[in-house]
Amino acid sequence: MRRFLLRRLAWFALTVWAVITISFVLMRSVPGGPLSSDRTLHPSVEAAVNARYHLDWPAWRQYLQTLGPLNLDEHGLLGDRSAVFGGILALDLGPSLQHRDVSVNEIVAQSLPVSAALGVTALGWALLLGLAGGLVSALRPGTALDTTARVLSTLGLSLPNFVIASLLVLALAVALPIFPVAGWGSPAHLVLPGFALGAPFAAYVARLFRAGLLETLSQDCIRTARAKGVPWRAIVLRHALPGALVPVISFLGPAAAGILTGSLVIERIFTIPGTGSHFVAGALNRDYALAMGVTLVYTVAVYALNVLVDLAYALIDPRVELEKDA
Amino acid sequence: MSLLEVRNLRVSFATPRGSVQAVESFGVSIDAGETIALVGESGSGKSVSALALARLLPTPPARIETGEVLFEGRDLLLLGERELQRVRGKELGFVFQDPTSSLHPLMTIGEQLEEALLVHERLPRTSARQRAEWALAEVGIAEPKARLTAFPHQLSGGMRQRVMIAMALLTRPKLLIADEPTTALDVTVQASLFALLRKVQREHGTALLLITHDLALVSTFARRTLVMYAGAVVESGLTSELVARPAHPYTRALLRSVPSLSTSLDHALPVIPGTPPDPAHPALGCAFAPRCEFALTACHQRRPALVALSTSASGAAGVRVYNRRVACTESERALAAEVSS
Amino acid sequence: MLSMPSTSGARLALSTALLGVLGACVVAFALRSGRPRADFAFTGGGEIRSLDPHGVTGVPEGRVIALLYEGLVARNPHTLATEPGAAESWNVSPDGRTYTFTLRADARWSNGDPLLAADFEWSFRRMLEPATACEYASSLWLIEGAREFTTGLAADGTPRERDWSRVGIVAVQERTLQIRLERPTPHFWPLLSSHVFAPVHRASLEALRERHPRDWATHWTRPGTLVTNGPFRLVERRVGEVLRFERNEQYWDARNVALRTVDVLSVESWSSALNLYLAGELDWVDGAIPSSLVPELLGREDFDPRPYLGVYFYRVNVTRAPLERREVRAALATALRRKEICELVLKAGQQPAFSFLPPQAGDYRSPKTFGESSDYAQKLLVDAGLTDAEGKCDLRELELHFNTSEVHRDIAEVAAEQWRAALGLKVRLRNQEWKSFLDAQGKLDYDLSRSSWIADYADPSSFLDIWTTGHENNRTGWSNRQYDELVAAARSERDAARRRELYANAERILMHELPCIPIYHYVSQNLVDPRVGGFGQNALNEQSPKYWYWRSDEELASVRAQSMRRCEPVESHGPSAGLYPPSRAEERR
Amino acid sequence: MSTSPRKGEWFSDATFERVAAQFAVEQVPNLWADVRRRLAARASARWSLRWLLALVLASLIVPLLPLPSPAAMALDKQPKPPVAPWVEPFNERFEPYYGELNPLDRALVSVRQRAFGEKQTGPWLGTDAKGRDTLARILWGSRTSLLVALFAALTSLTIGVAWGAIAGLARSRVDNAMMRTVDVLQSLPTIFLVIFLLSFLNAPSPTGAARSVSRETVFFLVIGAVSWLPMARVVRGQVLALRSAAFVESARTQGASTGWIVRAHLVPNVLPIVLVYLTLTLPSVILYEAFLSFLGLGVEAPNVSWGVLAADGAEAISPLATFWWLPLGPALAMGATLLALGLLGDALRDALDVKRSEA
Repeated sequence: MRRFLLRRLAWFALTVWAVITISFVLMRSVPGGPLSSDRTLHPSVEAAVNARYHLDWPAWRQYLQTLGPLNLDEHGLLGDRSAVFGGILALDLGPSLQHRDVSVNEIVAQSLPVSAALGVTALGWALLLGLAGGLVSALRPGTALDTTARVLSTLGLSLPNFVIASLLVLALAVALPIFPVAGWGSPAHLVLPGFALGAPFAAYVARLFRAGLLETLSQDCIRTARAKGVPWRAIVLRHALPGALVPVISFLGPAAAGILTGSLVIERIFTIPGTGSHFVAGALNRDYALAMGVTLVYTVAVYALNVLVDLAYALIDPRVELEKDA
Repeated sequence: MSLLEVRNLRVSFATPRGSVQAVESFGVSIDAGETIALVGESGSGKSVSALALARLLPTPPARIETGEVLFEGRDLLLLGERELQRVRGKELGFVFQDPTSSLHPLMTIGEQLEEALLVHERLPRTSARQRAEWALAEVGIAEPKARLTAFPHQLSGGMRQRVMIAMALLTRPKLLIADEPTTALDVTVQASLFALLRKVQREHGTALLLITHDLALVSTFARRTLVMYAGAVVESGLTSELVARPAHPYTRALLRSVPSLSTSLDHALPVIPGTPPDPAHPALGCAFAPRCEFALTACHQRRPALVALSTSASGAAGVRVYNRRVACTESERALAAEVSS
Repeated sequence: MLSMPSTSGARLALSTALLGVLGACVVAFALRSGRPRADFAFTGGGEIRSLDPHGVTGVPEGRVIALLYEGLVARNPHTLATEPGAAESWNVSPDGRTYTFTLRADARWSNGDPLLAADFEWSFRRMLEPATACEYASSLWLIEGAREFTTGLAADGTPRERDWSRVGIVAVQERTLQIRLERPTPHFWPLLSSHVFAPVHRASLEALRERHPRDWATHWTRPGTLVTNGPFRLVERRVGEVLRFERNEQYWDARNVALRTVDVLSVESWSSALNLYLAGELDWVDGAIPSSLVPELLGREDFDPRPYLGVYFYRVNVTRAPLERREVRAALATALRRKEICELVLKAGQQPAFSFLPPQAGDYRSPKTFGESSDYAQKLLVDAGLTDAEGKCDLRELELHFNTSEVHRDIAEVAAEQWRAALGLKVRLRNQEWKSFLDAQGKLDYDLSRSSWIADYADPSSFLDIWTTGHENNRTGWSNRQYDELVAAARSERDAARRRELYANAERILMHELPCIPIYHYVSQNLVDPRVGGFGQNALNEQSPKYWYWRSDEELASVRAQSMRRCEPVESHGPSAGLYPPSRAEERR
Repeated sequence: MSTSPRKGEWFSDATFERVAAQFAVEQVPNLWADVRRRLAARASARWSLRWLLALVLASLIVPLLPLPSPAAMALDKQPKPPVAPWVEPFNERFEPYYGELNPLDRALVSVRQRAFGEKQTGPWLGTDAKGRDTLARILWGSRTSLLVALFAALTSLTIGVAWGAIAGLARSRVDNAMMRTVDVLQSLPTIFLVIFLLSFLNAPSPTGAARSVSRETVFFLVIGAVSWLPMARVVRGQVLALRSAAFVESARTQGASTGWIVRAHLVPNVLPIVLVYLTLTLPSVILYEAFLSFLGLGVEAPNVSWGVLAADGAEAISPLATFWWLPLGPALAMGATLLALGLLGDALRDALDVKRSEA
């Protein structure tokens, strides 16, 4: 277990480093900079802003600065400028270049819980609907119920989530004012966006769970359980469920990535102050620090979830040995 | 009254290519404490019949078309699912072919053992655990207590099958159905398992339906034997008689193809020519006819019924026949010829 | 450490339960920010850039700055006339260059510190320091010595040491501030009242800079730390969500401020903003209402588009063939059918633009310039030898850049179609995201590029200065010596009529040369609850939040009765009893 | 399922693991005839195929159809709600403005003009805010969506399959390096790659005149660039499994050359899973196009795509006025196509699922 985690950590560090490097290179090679605005700055002012955010440094130095808590100042490399930001290794992502008076750390700290809550709700919806749908159709395969559940789940995968979201708003917030149209602050604010975000994943979960359950139920050990006279309900719950959940669990990694990306659309439609909007804003505004910050959050979140997924495998399946490498 | 009386069991499977007759007609009668072997090639319908009589086949695609399965006088085919559950595992134990896939990979041995007790006898968990431990000790597993928390993949194949046997016997069933319990195991383990089976069977007075394709193994083990071919019982009788004087050409061929240690390697092993019939395209006549050296024209046109060999016919040759049945038009003549020769 | 249950089912159940609890905790944690609705809530779009008045440029930021800060003078939201702010009186020297302001004795910072002339002097100095990187610093350069202070260059371009004593901003007494301009400048007043001239609290900023030398900037604008002098003070900030303000009781005119709390919501999608407004979550939406919905809104009393001091135009890159030829630019300008764009695409009453300046630029009237005629446009090209007699256009395909936005795309599609129909010209549309778009525009990497110009104040200089040679916002490569001279002359001309004439001549040149093709003049698109009183309807769409209040039912009824507009009444989401400032409330009692 | 999940994979993609698990690693004689028969036996598969074929055909010949031009505007009093085909089957207001067309389409349009003249279908699905016919736009927009899908399919099939196969066949060090690359690329938020590629590759050329790559091309490249990653994983997994499979081992011991093994064993065994995975990739790519369009990063006007139409339609949903036909059309087109792909994928998977169908 410890070796597994250490090994994962090493790979994780390497991935993060690669992601940082690629993001750094990408961000700086696109046209336009964080300072371009519709009012062009006077050169002297522009130079001062560049200096403040170290945009006047050569790229390698900016890169090192982004990476680590290298206080170039202390090594006399900096001259008289005092404002050096911490760097990623010091867990200081620096100030946002777009929102001048908030640090990226603050933005992440404020928006991540929101996105996490939205993601949790979406996953909750996805699992609730998906598992229920999958269960229903797997226990009655070939029936009308099964067909209905399958068509519904395929449909859920067939519409862009912003269309689903808009329709939901129109139906359940405007025509029938049950839920708030947008905004953030109460559990009611979570229902519609969570559903819109979770719907495609619910569809996916339903399909995976159905297939997993059907396959598990066709296994020999289920026959053994039946031969033992175990009631059907107990067979499904105790014997089939853990195995059938494996594909669903392994889907949670990609689902989390999808939810993180998908949330930027949902967050915009429902005006939810999550990280989603910063994804695009960071890249579009050339807010190098913010873009780097949200990329890292994304990478870490997806990575962590995948580690959790693997731990979950081990939890469910005693045959999985985490130490072994494929 | 016999413990289990199966009559005229017919099972078909729905496939994309239409319905396939897996079991043509199966019947058996087992007395309490008796051991009966069910032999036949792979695909002859042995396992399907055994599963069908306890309604363990997935339906669909399987469908039990006709038949009666009287277990202690009750027809299992007519029972509700709940009543059936009370019979399965309690009165009727199963040992399956492949212990690796038949044990739940994600549950501990203890959990799987206790389950039957919890379900059928509503024991408290601790005493169920105790019983499970005893059961493991009984089937010869060392350190039973430690094994209870092990997972199936941590045990060897032989041990797993012992666990299966322990599991099947835990509730003291009246009948144990063992479906090729040793196929996946090596020879020494096979022998010890059979010894184990015999031991527990004697101790508990359990009837045993042993499904196998290995005639040699059962010859010393089962008092009576049923031979199946292409979904139908083609011959039944006392094992000793059946082995000594097989009536059905198929039984004969089967016996002949058993290699013995004395068989010289120079001789080619006698094999049954041809291939088993395709259940999707059943023949009109006797299913074995295409492979039968004695086949007559009539054999290809009419399916012979399983009939008792008349005492008189064989009695003429001075042989005592005990409830001997065979499904072959030619068998009587052929048997008589053999006996008289 | 918990001991693991042995059965996988139990482990599964336990971990599911744990995950469920964890999820619930996350949700609860994220939702803890729930707050009661403010007295007034509005949005100007997405998250604002900064709360530092010297670090922002945009209109939404300006609205927030107006809540927090007050400059020396203010502008009346109804008339745009200059009125006292932190300074209660002032006088101007006869040569029109020296302004002396007397600050109120009761002007205070939100932490109770007195607001002194030195605060203003220090704030202006901060703006001019290059290290502050104030994007508006150049607008202060009309003050004596200011340009030199920022750039470190003397008038002749030689480097010169920065010396604050040479800048014409002096706190002569504790409450007396003197500002000396380079030359008399009529638009100093409107400029002075804009948010850039807001003061910043020196003591708190310097203390924070001491404490957090590296990231003081992210600390000093936090609620509880930020010290301001406006009618409201910041109490909560959640990035991407909301800025919560409370009435600043230290404000000298707090008795006349009605609203106790104000929320500025960050809403990126306009359709969401509209939904929030219709649901009563927002009281004022100011922004790009989707044009397909404009007709639905036009009849309502809460939507009253007014002329707005801004122009929407296409920049023409005059350094590229064939656009270096005036005939081509003129053909492009005259071939457009602006009325169609305004009435059928925009729909909110925008006015076709045949001049760069909107009609409301103070006393200034734009000269008659060009008209619309596709025949004439065609003739221009034929005369220039660019189109043959059969009307086959020899011009290469042109590229029209616009930044990602529904309405820009709509207009560009229509314009391209009109040019094709009138001139047989192929125009390819290029949608770019904002920064690439700006980059291309700044590098003159375009043929035609969508632009708009919103004035800071109602004066021709605000519009015409940008077209002088080398101006940062020229960005077309266009340069005209005569134009430069006219603008320079107008800048220092003190006679108003003569000045207007100089600007008119300059605009005439601009509209003859057409480095920019004006399309339409903006209208403000405020969607504001009918109950809101004190709401400014002016050409700059400028608001003074201190004047906002909620009308009671009676007042609302009487306002409706007096209104000349025929429109359908809209249900108000505001308090039916109204919300009046303490002073009025006493009066009413 | 019975196999334990693979470790050492960083980002295990559930989809492909599921799919991969459902394929018995064994050779099936005459697989394709069987598959065809099974597909044909399934009504949903038949209808899905019909719909997809009809759509491809329609998008190919759309310039020939008597539709209004998708670019011709009529700005007055728009948007207009749909008029039933039986109320206004045709009108004579055709305006031959199509914006930019390639020579082939131009030729097709001129054929259409000769054949139908001024005649065009009525606004059966209504018009948008600029008076453009929704039906025509959906049909023309299908070209973009299908092209996007085609590009993604091509990159998946070339880069993805090649990458996965090479990684699967190569020695572990090469394999590791290749798969770690995929991991890193997958852990980058794709939206960054998209914005980067769009603004970098699409940077204006200095001359302004002829640009070698159009935005559409860039757009297709971008989508292609991010869509091959999962495919590489799938193929690698399958190749790895096959490499150690008994029949490949036995072929190897019989002295079969690598080339022969690849041809005779790998290709026929990898192909089914690739096909099935393709039916999973295409819908997600079409949805991704919609997602980018929603963010304003989609194709450029006057070109249309389903994503652009759906985003515009979603934007048109408002409590003030619901122009319901604007979201409905593209949503239906998209829903039907994705549904068809999904059902086809299901059918294909079942048809290729040897274990289950032989039971």
